[in-house]
Amino acid sequence: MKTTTALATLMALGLTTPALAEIRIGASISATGPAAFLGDPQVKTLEMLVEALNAAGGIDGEEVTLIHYDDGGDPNKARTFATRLIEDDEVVAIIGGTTTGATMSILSVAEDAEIPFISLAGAIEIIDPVRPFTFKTPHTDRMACQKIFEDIQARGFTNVAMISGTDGFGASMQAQCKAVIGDYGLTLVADESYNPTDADMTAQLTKIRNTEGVEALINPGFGQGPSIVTRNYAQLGLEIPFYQSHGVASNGFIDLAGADAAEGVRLPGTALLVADILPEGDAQRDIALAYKTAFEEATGTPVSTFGGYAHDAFLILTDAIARAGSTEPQAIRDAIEQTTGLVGTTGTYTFTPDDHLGLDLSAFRMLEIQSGAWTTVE
Amino acid sequence: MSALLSIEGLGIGFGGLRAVDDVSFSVRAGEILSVIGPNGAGKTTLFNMISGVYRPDAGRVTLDGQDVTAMEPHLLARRGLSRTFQNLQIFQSMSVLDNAIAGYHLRESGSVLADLLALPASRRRARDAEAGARALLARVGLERAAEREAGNLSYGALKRLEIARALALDPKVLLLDEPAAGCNAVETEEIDHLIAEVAASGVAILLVEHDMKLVMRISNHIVVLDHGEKIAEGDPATVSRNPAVIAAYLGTEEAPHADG
Amino acid sequence: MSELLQFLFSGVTVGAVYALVALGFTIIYNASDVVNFAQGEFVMLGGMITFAAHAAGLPLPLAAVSAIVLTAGLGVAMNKLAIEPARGAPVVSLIIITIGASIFIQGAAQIVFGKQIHSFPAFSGDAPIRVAGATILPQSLWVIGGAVAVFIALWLFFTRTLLGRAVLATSNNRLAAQLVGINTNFVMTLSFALSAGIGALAGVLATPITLTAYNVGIAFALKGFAGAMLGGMGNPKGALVGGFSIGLIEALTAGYLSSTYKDAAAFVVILAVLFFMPQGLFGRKSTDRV
Amino acid sequence: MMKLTPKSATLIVLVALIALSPLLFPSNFYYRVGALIFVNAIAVTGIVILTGYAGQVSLGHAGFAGIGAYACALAPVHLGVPPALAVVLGAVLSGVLAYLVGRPILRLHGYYLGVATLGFGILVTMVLTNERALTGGPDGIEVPDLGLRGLLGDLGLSLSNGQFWYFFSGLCMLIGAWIALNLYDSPTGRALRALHGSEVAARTVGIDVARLKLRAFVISAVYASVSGSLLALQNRFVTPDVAGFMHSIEMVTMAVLGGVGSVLGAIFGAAILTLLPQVLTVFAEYEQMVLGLVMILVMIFLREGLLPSILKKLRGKDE
Repeated sequence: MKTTTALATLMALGLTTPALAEIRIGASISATGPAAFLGDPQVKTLEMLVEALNAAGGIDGEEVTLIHYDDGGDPNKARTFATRLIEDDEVVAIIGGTTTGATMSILSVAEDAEIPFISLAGAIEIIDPVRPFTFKTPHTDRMACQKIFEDIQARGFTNVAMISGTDGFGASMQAQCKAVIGDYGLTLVADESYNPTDADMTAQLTKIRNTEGVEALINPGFGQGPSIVTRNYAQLGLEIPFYQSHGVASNGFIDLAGADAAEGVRLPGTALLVADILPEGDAQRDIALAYKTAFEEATGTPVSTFGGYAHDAFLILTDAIARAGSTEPQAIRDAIEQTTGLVGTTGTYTFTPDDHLGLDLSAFRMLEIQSGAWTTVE
Repeated sequence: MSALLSIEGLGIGFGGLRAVDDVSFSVRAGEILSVIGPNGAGKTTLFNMISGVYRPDAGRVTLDGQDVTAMEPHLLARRGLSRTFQNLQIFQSMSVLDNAIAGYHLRESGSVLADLLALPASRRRARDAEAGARALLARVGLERAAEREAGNLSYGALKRLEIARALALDPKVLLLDEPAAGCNAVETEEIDHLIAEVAASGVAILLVEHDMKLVMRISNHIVVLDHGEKIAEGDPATVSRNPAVIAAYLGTEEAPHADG
Repeated sequence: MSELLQFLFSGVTVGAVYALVALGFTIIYNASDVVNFAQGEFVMLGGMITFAAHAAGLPLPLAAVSAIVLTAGLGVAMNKLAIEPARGAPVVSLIIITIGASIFIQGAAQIVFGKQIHSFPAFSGDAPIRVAGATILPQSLWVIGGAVAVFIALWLFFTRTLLGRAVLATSNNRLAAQLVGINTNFVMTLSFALSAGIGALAGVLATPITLTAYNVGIAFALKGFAGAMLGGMGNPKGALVGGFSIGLIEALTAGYLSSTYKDAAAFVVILAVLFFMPQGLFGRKSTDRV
Repeated sequence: MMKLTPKSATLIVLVALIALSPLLFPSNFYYRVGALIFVNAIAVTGIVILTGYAGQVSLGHAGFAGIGAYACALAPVHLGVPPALAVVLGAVLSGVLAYLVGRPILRLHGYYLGVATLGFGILVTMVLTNERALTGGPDGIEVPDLGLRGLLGDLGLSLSNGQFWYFFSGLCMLIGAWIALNLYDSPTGRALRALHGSEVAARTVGIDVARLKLRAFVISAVYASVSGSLLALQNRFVTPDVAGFMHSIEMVTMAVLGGVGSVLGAIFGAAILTLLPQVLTVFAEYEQMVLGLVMILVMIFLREGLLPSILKKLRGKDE
């Protein structure tokens, strides 16, 4: 018995008791672990936005409190933290799941408890089939494939090679690309992979180089892998058109891969990366610039697409709470589903009962690296 | 009566050094054969080869008429060969009783499933082994220490515990490696009686011991090793008069006299 | 032909990194029978500190030297604070202690350096060197040269110097070493400093190729550990051969069989070697003394 | 008063903890934490048998947890077996695999055994990660409902999801503990502890060391597998992380931290290390540093593990 009491006391230490008259929003994000590269800017973005919102008077005068946990990308931890957010912290909505695995775990807890949940992960399975309380902000990786294939098709190529990371991001996108490649009349002639921690991919790229008729190369992945692939691509003197994924969409990528090696690399990205060169009339220009400036000022690190997903999730959620005029989970959910034409950094969101992603391909922009900077391809 | 255990031309080398070379002898049921020699003569190495711990690179070991050279120790145990160790090999963190029961392993082990589910069959086997082990502990004078953790016992007591554990196998051949080392005079005498008693029950005993009083008193036959080779053998009286033996011992300032 | 050569280049580049990590394992193991799973963190620190110092304005060579010195100091601290107090603990406990140290260093690194991926310029530029249709980066030559140089230095140290023999003697029998007048505490301190320094050197040399982040250590540790065990723990020759072998197996498997299962190939080879040689390729054969 | 054997004492303590703890739960969240503790404790009990009894180290036991977990995800879909049977299927598969893998590698000692088991775990993780068509790849796969909660509901015993898994996992842990305690005092258990103490001596009393190590390896693999199965069924979702190196290390750490020599100690370790991340959230970004520090300090200052050291201190005070 003594042990139990001791344990309860111990636990109480880690659990702050909820104060009332505030809007409690929960988050479970991979601040550490293999997906920390994605999760880190997401946590920082949410903290920054909550502070700004409260400084501006909160939502209808009510303070917003953010309770966030680090799930390390582990679905088991994610489920535990989701349960804790709902049962113990009594949040009205959850943002998070940096990875698809973590998202799938949170999703079932949120659906059971009927708490609105906005995921930051890519896989199409999250919103297909549509589940009543689950939404997501990033494009699906299938859309990234489609965007790339459209571009390859437009340039008149047919034979495509892929080199993918074996992490969740790379493997999922690889599978989605294979699923839709036929729709564009393209052929996958080489399909290689690498581990996220690998240091040299010249072996795989040599195989691709020696494959008959390869006309374009796609590299689904995130983290240091794509930077190394890009350097090795340059080392081997490959000259075929090279596509990266939205997984590397940040200025950090150009620095790590080296401007020379990255020259001419294309990828489907968001307005965020090209905020400063967007034309005046672009709907996303203001919000993208505002977020980019604020984030880079607050953290001293370059803005990334992944932080942008968290930015948009927070935007959608607070917008819905304000419109619902209530903190009832059901009311918030209904309000999210009615979101129309909400401009975010990733795209312009319009949710419907059949569409819990709310973005289409037009939100993706084909970007190209030229002289160490992002430009848009028209 | 034919030999229970015999070795022929047994030898082993470690990196060019012949630790034991071409040693032969045999021992009959009920006989006590002692192997003596100065430190480093290869006595323990010889024991290790006979009991299957080391694999000899020459020669043969025959147990009960069958070739058992380089056979795994646990298989030799099944055939009735049991031993103790010069440097104690006690199951330190187990109780004294459990150490002794471990000697009953061959008779007490049965279906694992029965063990996992604590089926009556398993518990009965364990109970029988425990009864036998307690009797053995009494025989070596350790019955009062049964529940203590073995690691806490004195050196002499551990020596006796090892003998009890070896006897638990109900062996035909028993190899004792310095059973009296570290024991006081009273304990040594007890061990002396114990060995004689076990031999009298028909067990062939192979003994390595530095206490020459003990060796001279109880051995039927003595084999002398020096630098891995057999330099003499015979009954105690013959061996103690052998000039080669005396020379070997004088060389190391350790004579085969009663003051061991 | 050029294809095979390219695979070999890839293999030796990666293998050299593994070999450097494996050599780091060897020294500590030789002095204390401890396999230090935090070895990978030394590699991470070598890269990270160099990056941070370079970014702060230090010239690259100075940044690299400061990284090696600081990391060596950390190795000494780790020995004093975590390993020495646990002397005599069973293997499992030591594994947990060094993994605990690894987690601790990683946790500290993410606070000090952040979670971004970093790199710094290659020492001799990025222009690939062409050999018979294959290419290799100048930085790869730095890593390979580093691994070989460290190996030779260690080999000379262990066989030709009194101090090196003292380290080996300490590993064989600590008490006996003390009795003949070896200061075993100093030997331990020295070993951790050397091992951490070599780890950091690996990080300094490899980062322009592999990039670095706060969490890259564990992957280096696992591969280096595997390399050291394949070669036979405790033998510098084994560490060198083991590390290079794993790099080559991975590259050749990726090139000729399947890039998905290249890591699997490395571990299958390790399992196979250990099946026939339970002490690894060059490990000491041990005989039970009873 | 009858004198309690250590076995009954352990079981009574466990039953009391499982039954009474919910009285102190401030919210339903704690059922989830409790259930996780019990699931981890099952795997850790297997480590007690392998490491605590037999003295063998495995750095790849999560591989078996992965097999158990994915058996529950895949067997119902592909073979049409009910999830409960999938648990058994996974356990059998793990046992057979442990037998096949264990035969060659259990000859190895210390760190060599460590690297071999590590390799096994990595191979399992790799297959789970790369065979996307079957396993769902790194993003994981959904797991069907066990169906037992619904069945209990039909019988009039309605429990929340959290409560059901708390009591069900608790029951499974009790059975696991009971079996491990049976083993301890049995002939097989004694032989395992003997070979841990001295392999040479064990062999000379007739213990077939290779075979007994293999038995311990197989039994502990089955524990890990069942633990993985229960985790998957509870989470309704599983990723290859369950088989990963860090999970293997976590199992060993839980066992050693709590006290690998006794079932109760190891379960205590599972409880501490499961609770710790929940408590450490107050340290925010310092969480990892604190975790590492705890691991080091316990191993230095409480070498035998938390529970045995605490008990020794308490006993020391009594005397």
